[in-house]
Amino acid sequence: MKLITAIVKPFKLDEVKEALKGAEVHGMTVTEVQGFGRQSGHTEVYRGAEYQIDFVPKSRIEVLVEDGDVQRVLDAIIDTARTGKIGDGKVWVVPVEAAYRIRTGEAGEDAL
Amino acid sequence: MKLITAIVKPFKLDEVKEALKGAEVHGMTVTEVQGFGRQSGHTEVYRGAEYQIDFVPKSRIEVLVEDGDVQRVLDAIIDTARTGKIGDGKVWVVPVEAAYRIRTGEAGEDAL
Amino acid sequence: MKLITAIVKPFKLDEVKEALKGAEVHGMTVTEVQGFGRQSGHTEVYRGAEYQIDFVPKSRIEVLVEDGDVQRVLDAIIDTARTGKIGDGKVWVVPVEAAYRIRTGEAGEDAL
Amino acid sequence: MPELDAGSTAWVLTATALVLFMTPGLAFFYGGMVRGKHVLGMLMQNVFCMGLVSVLWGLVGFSLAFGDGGKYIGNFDFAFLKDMQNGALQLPGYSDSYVLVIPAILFCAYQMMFAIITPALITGATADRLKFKSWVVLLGVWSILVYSPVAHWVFSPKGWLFQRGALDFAGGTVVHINAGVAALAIVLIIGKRRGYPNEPMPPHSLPWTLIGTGILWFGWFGFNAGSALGANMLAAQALINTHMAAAAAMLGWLVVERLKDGHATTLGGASGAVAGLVAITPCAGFVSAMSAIVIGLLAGAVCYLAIGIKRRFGFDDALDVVAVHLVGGITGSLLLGFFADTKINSLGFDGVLNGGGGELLGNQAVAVGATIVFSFVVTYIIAKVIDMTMGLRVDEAAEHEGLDLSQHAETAYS
Amino acid sequence: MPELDAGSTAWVLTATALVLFMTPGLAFFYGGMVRGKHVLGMLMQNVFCMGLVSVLWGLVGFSLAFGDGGKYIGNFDFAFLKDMQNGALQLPGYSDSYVLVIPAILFCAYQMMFAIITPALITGATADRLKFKSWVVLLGVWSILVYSPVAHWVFSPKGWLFQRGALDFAGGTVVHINAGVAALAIVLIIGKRRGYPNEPMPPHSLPWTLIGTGILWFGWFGFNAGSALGANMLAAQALINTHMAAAAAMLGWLVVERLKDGHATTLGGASGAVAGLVAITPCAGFVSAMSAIVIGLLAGAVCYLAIGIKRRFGFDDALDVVAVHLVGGITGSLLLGFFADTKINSLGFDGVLNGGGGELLGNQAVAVGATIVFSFVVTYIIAKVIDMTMGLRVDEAAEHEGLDLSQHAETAYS
Amino acid sequence: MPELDAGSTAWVLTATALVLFMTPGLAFFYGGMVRGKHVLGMLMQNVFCMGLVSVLWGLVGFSLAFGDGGKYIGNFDFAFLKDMQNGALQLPGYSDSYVLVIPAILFCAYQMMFAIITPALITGATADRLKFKSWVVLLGVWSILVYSPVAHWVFSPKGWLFQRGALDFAGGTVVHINAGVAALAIVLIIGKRRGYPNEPMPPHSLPWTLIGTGILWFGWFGFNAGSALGANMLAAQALINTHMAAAAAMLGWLVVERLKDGHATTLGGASGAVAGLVAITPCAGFVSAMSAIVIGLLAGAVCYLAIGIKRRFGFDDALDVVAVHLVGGITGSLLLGFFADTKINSLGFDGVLNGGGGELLGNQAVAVGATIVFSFVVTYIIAKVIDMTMGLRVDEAAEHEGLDLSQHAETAYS
Ligand SMILES: Nc1ncnc2c1ncn2[C@@H]1O[C@H](COP(=O)(O)OP(=O)(O)O)[C@@H](O)[C@H]1O
Ligand SMILES: Nc1ncnc2c1ncn2[C@@H]1O[C@H](COP(=O)(O)OP(=O)(O)O)[C@@H](O)[C@H]1O
Ligand SMILES: Nc1ncnc2c1ncn2[C@@H]1O[C@H](COP(=O)(O)OP(=O)(O)O)[C@@H](O)[C@H]1O
Repeated sequence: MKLITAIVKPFKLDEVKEALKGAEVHGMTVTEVQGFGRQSGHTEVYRGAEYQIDFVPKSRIEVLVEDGDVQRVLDAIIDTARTGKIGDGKVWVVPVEAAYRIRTGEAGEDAL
Repeated sequence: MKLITAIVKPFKLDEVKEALKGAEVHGMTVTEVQGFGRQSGHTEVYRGAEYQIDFVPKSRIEVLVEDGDVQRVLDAIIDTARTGKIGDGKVWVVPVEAAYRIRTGEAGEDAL
Repeated sequence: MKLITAIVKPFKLDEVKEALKGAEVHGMTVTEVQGFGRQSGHTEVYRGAEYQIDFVPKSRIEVLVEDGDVQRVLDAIIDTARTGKIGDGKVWVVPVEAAYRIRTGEAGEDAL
Repeated sequence: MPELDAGSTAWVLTATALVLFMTPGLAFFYGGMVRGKHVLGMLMQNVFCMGLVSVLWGLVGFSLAFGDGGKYIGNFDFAFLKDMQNGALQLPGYSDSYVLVIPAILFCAYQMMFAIITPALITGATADRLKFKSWVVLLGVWSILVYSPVAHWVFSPKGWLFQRGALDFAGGTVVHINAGVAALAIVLIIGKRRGYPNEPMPPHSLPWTLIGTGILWFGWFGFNAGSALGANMLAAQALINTHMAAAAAMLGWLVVERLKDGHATTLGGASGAVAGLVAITPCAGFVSAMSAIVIGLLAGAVCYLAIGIKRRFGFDDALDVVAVHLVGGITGSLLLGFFADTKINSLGFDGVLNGGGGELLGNQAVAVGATIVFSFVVTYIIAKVIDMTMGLRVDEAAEHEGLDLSQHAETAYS
Repeated sequence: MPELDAGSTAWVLTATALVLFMTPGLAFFYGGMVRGKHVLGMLMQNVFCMGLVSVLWGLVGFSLAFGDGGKYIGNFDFAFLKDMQNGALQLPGYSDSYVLVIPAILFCAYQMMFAIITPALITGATADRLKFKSWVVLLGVWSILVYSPVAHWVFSPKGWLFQRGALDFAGGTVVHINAGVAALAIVLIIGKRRGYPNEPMPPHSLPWTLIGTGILWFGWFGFNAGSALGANMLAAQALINTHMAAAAAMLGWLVVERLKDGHATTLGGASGAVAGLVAITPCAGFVSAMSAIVIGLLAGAVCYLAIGIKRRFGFDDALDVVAVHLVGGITGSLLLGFFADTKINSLGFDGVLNGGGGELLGNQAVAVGATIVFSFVVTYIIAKVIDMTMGLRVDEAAEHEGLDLSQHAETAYS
Repeated sequence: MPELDAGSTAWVLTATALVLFMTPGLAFFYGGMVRGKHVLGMLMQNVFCMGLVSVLWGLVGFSLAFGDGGKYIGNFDFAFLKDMQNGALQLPGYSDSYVLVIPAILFCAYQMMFAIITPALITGATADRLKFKSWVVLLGVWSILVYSPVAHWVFSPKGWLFQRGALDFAGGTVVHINAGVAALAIVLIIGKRRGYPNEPMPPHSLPWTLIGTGILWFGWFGFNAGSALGANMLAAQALINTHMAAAAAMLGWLVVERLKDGHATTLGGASGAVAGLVAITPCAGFVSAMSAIVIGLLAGAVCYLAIGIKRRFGFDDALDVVAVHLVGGITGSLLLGFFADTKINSLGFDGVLNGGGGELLGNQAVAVGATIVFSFVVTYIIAKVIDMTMGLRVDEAAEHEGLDLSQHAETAYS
């Protein structure tokens, strides 16, 4: 099993969620995060003083998937999250050694 | 060393924390997250318009553990976080190649 | 490729960010988290009742790096985040099987 | 020449402060309903009215509204507040039973607060997409070309609607219908918020909306009871009517909402109260307290239902200025034609239910119609010209980013 | 027949607005202390009082409180505000030294604001678990069966406690003891919040509580100084007394808190001020400013210590309505028996410390006791019946989810 | 002996409440600008003034300010508010054209609100690092050793600056310059916030700042128009002047800001309005409405530019108390020397622009200079002594953790 983590633009979250539903993913976990990268932040003005905010709000999506579904899920995320503008974000895949559904204790694929 | 990540119901967080203390876990990191899954969200009403909120607030717990402790910690989490109702959440285990305690630079098990 | 995750004291975040820039890291993702560990929390008073808050606000930093950069990045984080006081936090390294830049679909090192 | 009355002066001084306080109250009533990235933009659009409109009012606005310029518009006699420093000054038309027992400059200050909040009401409709620079221009022009004339027609004893016998105690037409129609005209030009109606746009902080409601209700006592321009029985009647209508409208809205949506919401309670306050505004000094309760109940229910209009006709009146202020204002202005009672105020007329026949109702209809047509047409032209020249609306990136950052280089919370 | 006094009318118009504003203030004072998922529920329970109680007051409440129905309850003479539109109306018992120099309908409106905020005070005790539907019923019934009678006893010159010589300038018994006892009765029935006392339930936003405190303090000037029903020396005395007691109580609470808990908290400062305002309420127009300081200091300390009561007896008065309003009200009402001074108000009596002996103190004790017994018994019965029929409390899922979502289908912040 | 005037009493009762409300307003104006971990500390420092200063004012402060003790300080005649309960009491110097038509104790209460807010203004400069315990001491001592004397000099007809012919309608010197200078003295001792100026310290919630601004503007009508001590033409003039100056200053600030920084910010709009309210404070009852607009425009621009001072000289006046209150107060006090007009107020003098020559301007300069020197020196000594004994500043850990936790064991939001 794998854990796919994606950093996307917040206003793309809903689309990605729908796309994942489409790709028969039954769940995901989302975190509001601050991203730093090529996409520059913004400048704020406070009583005549300008200051630079480097971080940009992003949504971090975690999805546990069976090995076989990895590619399909990656594609779904990348296709829907893409705007083509800098700051679209990253996706990465990490190996998962075990996963359980707390409610039932089911392990592995049944946990999803 | 392994990283155990658990998604649990927020009101279960304190119990889980106590259980982990019991299991001699000396630390953890918790994030407020939004979960999507089988547990349906809720409906809100705004001036005659109904809209569906798919996401449910959850707590995300990360615990670094030595290989030998994995099972004990998993059990502790699953047992205490379980309510038997849909939405209890997931736990998963990811391999960790190295871990350090920033204060001392200690590595591996000593970092915990 | 590896994913380095660091838990640091919030007021150290900016320094760490600068240090990572120095180490030629072009991006990172930061989450506000609550930490539990040796560092004790604090006590609050509410109308004559005292209660203990175990959790301490921390910043969680995620950095995707090429294998060759792991050590440099770890050192940069550990050196700048260290205050020597309890609660400085942890850093750990997790293997990454694949990573993509959403904007371009570039994979692996080009995704960074 | 009448003596100034200290008690009445004390009350109108207070009422002026109360009405001033309503504009920040409105800013938060609206600000809580928008998303967090647009809240400063909303607050600023409202608070800025306190800046620009006030100065314009002193320069020409007041004079155009209350100067002796005939039936349709005032004149420049009081431009730059000329002569207003004179404590014995009598304003044109304010004689005999309308004689002022307060300083003319206090009347000017009191009326200024109405001139400030009226355009502020519009900002609820254009939420989340109005360009600040364009709002500055629109606000200034609208205040002079739309507000002052309508105020003259209805409030000045020299105005044609006043003389025709149309009644408007505190601004049902001048303030609420006027602002509501203007809001409609502008949203037709500016268009919908991106994502509306598909994407949900939940209020980012309803507590702000609730505290705004509290401030509005509080201030409305100054708005309506202050319009008695004295500390007397009429002010007391207007005060209790104002309160009773707000209370009844809250109940009216919540009951219908509960039946239709299954829940009585806090936003519904707040919205209903405001709807009642709007509807009672023209009636406050002309009806009995029991009539006020009926007017409130009806207004609460009607305004709730009126929210469906925007869906039916597919325009995006973001915070329902049309449903609450236009529809609420019309409801109150017309119901006055039924409930007006000369036993409450001998300077008024009897409505249908008090043996006055349909005459007053007819005049009310004329006042409503005239305000709607004039305000819509002139506002539409002004907004169109601004849209074609400088653009009313922020660009897509700015709208995504939020008004706070794009218009003011600020973030509300950090 | 007395002339209306414009100055006094101006002040009571203002005071009425100020007291109205206290209810939203209270809503936020409480709302800040609850957890974020319950805040709208709290705000709504308070603001809804402005809706329901107002209408009921107009229909029958006022008449039952101030009608000429004998010593224990009014009558229906003023039901539906009959005759109240008459500016020359004299209310029963308000003659000679009590003659009103303001319109009767203004008095009615002013008293309405007291009727609104009194039940609102209760909601602090039942925080986080009271079912909204049940609150609606409880509120309406309580307002008529409990509030109106007690108001008649104490405030109406026809009432038995008034005639017995018990003093209550602005509502120590009618408002604070009454609400505090009712809160106690209800929490005994509704039970504890889930997780209390083990789970910490920290305030979700103390700034809300602080702004609520500011609004309450501000409005309390209308509450107490307005109760002079005129713009005169007595009102001025009541105003400074109100302020001094609040100030001293803040200090009293903070000092004791600092000694016992090691910290002077902002919530403590706010709570202390409110405790002082409660305690001075019955005394405001009967004592000297220095006495007010002493009363405040004592009230601040006593109320802080009274918070321990709920722990000792194991009931869950969530936001300490008992400690602040019941205990604070008793403290003020009884201290008045010592500090009352006819040099301040010739219509009052001298307390123990001013050579009046124990007579006033005895009457105060009777008033306190009678209010406690009556309010507790009747409230307990009403609440019990509601609990057995529709249930006072939300179910477990709803309590976990929060009142905002479960009762109103809303979330406060997003 | 003059009769009390009910209308004037009604207005000053109201004005007293309005000014009281300004202190919570200020607390939020400041509280919104600090970071979230310091907000309760800021609110508490302000609200606490309502506690401690009030009691001290009753004990000795008022007597030292308005007692008949010669030109430089009052005396103890009114200590413990002795004799103040007497409705017929005449205060020293308040005779002939200055005779009070309101109860002396109301005047005392009204002035108390000025004594409360003045030191509260200081807390903006010392934000995020002032130790609460030390603030308690500093506040008490400052109120008696600095505020009361300056109030005597300027406000009391017995004071030397009053008698010299310096004009200060509502506290340009006593309140704003006094607090602004004191703030400067204290920041020079307490030093910079850790991280300043490198680390950005953005406001944690600008909506709090905006609602604070609304409350301040609202309350300022009581502050300035109330200073007419009557419900009359002068109060009306002061009210419209206050409003016009705030409005014009908002525009002035925003225009300059827009030109210099490229954006008109909401904080800028709020700050500009406050700057205008500060500058008009000494002038409100002495100038025409058009002069008020000019004064406001200038104040808005000048105060915006004055923010650069702290950068130039490298001190950390966290929330710009110097730029807004010291500079704004000086601007208004000196401009009065140009714009004062005896046609507006025959008890004043004509300024340079109204044929009065430079005499008034000279006296204004003396008043400004005397206040600056006295307040700076005495404040510096007090603060230094406190710093050397108990320490003005929290330690590093406490500053990192935030004032809320370290000083009050609370967190604002959870
Ligand atoms: N090396 C990295 N490790 C972790 N997160 C990263 C890394 N680089 C970028 N990110 C995340 O991806 C987001 C987008 O990256 P950015 O460089 O701005 O644009 P793009 O993805 O188009 O190259 C960043 O805001 C950050 O959250
Ligand atoms: N495939 C997944 N990847 C990541 N997180 C998931 C996944 N499925 C569920 N979750 C998390 O677990 C939570 C509970 O899952 P849900 O399906 O609602 O109930 P249950 O765990 O009882 O099956 C979700 O809210 C989400 O946060
Ligand atoms: N076993 C663990 N798993 C995950 N996070 C941990 C673990 N132990 C500590 N942490 C994180 O590191 C932070 C610091 O740890 P702590 O024990 O307080 O101090 P130190 O790192 O100096 O030993 C904690 O607040 C928590 O966020």
